[in-house]
Amino acid sequence: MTAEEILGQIQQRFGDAISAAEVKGPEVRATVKPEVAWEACRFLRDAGFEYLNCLSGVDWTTHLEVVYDLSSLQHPLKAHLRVPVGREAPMIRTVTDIWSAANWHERECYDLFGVRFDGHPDHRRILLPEDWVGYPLRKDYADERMVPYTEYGLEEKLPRAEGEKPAVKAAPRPAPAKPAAPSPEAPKPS
Amino acid sequence: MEIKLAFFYILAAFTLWAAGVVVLGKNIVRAAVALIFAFCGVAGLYVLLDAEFLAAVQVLIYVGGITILLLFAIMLTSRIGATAARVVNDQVALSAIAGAGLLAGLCYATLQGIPALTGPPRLPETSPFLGRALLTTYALPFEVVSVLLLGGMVGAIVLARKE
Amino acid sequence: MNETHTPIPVGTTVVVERTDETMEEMYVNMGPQHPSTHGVLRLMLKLDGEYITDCVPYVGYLHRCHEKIGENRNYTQVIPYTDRLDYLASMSMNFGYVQAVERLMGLAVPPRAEYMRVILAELQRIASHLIWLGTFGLDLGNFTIFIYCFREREMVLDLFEAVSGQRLNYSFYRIGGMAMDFPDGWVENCRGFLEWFKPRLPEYDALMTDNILFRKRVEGVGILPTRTAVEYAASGPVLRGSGVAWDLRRNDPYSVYDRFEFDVPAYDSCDVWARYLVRRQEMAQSVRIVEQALAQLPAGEIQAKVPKTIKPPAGQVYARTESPRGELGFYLVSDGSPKPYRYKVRSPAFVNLSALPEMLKGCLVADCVAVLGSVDIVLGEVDR
Amino acid sequence: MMAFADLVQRLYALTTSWGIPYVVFALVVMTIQVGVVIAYIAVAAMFLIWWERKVSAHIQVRFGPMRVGGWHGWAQSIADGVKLLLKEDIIPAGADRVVFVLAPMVVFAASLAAYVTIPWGPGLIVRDLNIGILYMVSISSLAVVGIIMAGWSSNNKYSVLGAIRSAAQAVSYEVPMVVALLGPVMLAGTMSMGKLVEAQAQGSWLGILPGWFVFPQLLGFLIYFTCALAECNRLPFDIPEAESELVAGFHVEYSGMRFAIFFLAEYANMFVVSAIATTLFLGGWSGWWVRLPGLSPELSQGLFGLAWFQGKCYFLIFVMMWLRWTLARIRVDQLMDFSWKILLPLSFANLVITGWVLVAGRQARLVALGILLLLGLGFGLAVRGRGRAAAGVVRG
Repeated sequence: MTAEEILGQIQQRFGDAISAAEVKGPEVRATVKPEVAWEACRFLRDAGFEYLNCLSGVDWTTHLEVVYDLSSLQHPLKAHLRVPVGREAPMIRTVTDIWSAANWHERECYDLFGVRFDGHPDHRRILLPEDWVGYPLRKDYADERMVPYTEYGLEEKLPRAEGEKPAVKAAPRPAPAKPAAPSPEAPKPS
Repeated sequence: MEIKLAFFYILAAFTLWAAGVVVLGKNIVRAAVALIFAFCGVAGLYVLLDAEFLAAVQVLIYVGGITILLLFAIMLTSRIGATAARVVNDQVALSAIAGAGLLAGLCYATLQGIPALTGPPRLPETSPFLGRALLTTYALPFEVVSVLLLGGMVGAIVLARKE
Repeated sequence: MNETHTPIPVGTTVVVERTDETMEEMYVNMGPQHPSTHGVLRLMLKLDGEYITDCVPYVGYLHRCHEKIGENRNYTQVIPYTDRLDYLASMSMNFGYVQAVERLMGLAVPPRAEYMRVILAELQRIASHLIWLGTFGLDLGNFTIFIYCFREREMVLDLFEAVSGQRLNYSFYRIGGMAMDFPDGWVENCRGFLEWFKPRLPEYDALMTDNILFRKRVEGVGILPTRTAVEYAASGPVLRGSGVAWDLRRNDPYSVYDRFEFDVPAYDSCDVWARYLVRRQEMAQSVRIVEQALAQLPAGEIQAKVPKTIKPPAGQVYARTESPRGELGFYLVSDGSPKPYRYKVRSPAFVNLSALPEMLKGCLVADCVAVLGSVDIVLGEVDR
Repeated sequence: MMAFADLVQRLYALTTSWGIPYVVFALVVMTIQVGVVIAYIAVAAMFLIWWERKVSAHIQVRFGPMRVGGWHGWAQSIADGVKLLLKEDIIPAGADRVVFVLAPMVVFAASLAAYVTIPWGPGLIVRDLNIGILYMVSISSLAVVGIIMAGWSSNNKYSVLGAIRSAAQAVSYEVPMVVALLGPVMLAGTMSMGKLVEAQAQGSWLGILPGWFVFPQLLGFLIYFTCALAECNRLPFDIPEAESELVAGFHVEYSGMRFAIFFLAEYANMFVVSAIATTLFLGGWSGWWVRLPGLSPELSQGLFGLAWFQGKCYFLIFVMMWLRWTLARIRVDQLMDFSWKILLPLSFANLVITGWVLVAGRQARLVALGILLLLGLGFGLAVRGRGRAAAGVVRG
């Protein structure tokens, strides 16, 4: 099976739900709507991608994105699946039942980006304390305890990329901006 | 001879004190530790009676084995060390009568000098005689006791393996 | 005072809960302050008598939001932070990161730099496995192997110090090359070390591999079946110890690894013993690779031409390398600015640790230390 | 008996002529004896601690203490002792004070009392009890009581776990140990330590080997030595204080002098078990000797005997150290399995075959001795057994 064939099968199977797709080297890249994300993952798993390398979140300021990097131990192909989700109350179906490896990755994504994973068996924060407020890897996250970073040299003169706002002003704020999403009640460990 | 007597009184007092702690102590672990001292005191009394073998076995079996197992059981039972043991229960009167009766019997026997309780002949080494006696004259009681112990062991295993 | 006396656990909690008449389940905390958790890791063990029925690892005690820091630095400034991920294999961490950035930029690295990278990364693998072997021996009560391993590791660190001036956090790899060339005589020293190191491996065998007490502790313990290992995306020695001969240096070659001849040791007994054997054999394979790389080491540049401010074109890449602990992945998103827009580390120890509950299920409590040791975690990398 | 007993008798005669009652004399003699024993234990334990550090260091290709005192850091133990003496004495707030304070004393008293029946040389023994070996075994079993007291009174979970493990271990290993010790006792027909050595001092095996009981009782010796390691909580049986699992086990809360007493008792105990092994299996003080110029034959033999005994004891202690720094720790359940399923049946086999040897005729005796020797060798080899990779290799 080649990358093109797999891409063709995905497009045929999910049609409109695929918003962008390409083949880059041995890698199949596709952007999928969150409604069919689980089915797409399931499909890819059955296509031989039994190994979930990485599950990460990205904050595009307009929306969040969950990124699945898949590979196989049988063939050299890779898959790169991107699923955009809304910034307000982001929710996506868990893939823990497809790859057990997703368990901790999804917890981390929830911890740092606030993406909720529906049906996750152990939906708690993982790296941060359970009573932490906010999701640090979101671009608008602010915390008075963050040390402002003074840039130097060339960087001062460079234009900032659009969408990249300084996370913290030079002077500490009087109060941290609380994120809109309420801190969800994490199930307590028994 | 006076030294022996002095040692006897010291040992007896020590044993009685330890036994008192065993019976009256509220903390069960302390009671068990005191039991060890009581056994050691009894072993000392055996030595005074020239029964060295018995003394050594007393320490080996009762102190090194049984009391250790007792302590073991206490520690494995969750938090039993924390609760104060009840020293007196409903049967206090009954047991007091039994104890007093035993004491009276022993006093009577000692004072009257029942033949069996007079001192044994002095032997240069007790253990060979003990061994011979156990395997000839007293072979049957010895075996009966072993069967009893075996029965106890089997019973303990049955109790422990409830499922 | 005595009435309330009870052995209250120090730093631990025990909850006894009766599920039914005959069975008592107990929760026991191991860590975060415990000599065998190799850092601050907390394991909540659910016990049925002496057997572990479930285990919940609590991580994050060392969390420092590494990825957030990375997004606030430019690409070059991130390199020293990668050192602090897996502080026992900083060279490998550097390697993974610079390789990801180069992939993002489409940058070709001069051959000499590639060989230097491979040599240093393989020496680092030896050093890292040595630390693992030593501490694993320590966990099982064998103190001598610890000292033996540290003796050899010291020599690797001396080599690293001669190259980079550092002994632990090297920051020696650069985007597009290396910071400096090998100093004079370094290659000979390195060969000398390899000659010295090769006869040491049978010494470790005599102390550990052939020791019946050690084998009784590790055989059949901490089983991670092949299927489960793949489901959990375990990598590195944990995956190879579960019978999958999967090594990125072989199966998805990067740098110049396709030019060397080496074996990928894998054992299918899926237990602690298999993981031990994999790491033990990998040290020998790393020696082979370094020897070949030293023989093939070309002359020439060690740094490709890169702009003073590195601004990779907008795009994203997931680049993976084989660190001593498994698949080290860097997911980088660039928006064309000098700083990574998103910088994510897929740390092997984090993923391998997530499979720990599977390995511990059904184990004896006393085996917990051995199983945890066999995963080879570094919490700087787990917690990021 | 000669020299030492003579001296006591003469002194007794002297003091009675002064009109001092026997009680006072006996007490003085006892005090002196105890003083000598304590002094010996202290010096020997300090030497052993230093020696263990040196042995471990050289096994691990390092030097160990090199500075204190100049020559190879010989004064290191003294410095450590002074430091421990001067340290603050801490009793944890939640501890049961009485038991906590009592525990190290019990442990130390147990190992101290065992020195009473050690035969240092011909006639050089504090009190040659009829039941000598039984006395030693029973007294050293008291140490576990102290360990349990320490573990429980510390009010620390690790201590309690260590104490529980220690108790289980001691009870399990005492059984095969005592049964293994019965072999030499049966051969010699006595339990007196002095007579056990004398029985080995005469005669020889096959005309060339010395008359030590280790040759017919190789299996018994190996079983005893294994159990002795467990009794002393030495690696590979140091589960009660396994630092990777229980931090330090029962003495985790002890510091300063109380800790030092535990430490002292551990090394004193090592010496005791080695002394038992030496006396029962390695012929005690017996060995080759010559008359030293200017000394009487008795004195020469005594000096040589002392040296032989010490040499054999310290050799066994060295083996214990050697094992400690070479082997890994075994698991709790393996420990129990090993004791009850392997050592106990073997020790019973040893006992039965030894009895057979004693009552059987010459032919059967040789057969039985052969079986014993084979069993012993087999046991030794099985423990040493070299491993081969059981896991199948998957080539990539």
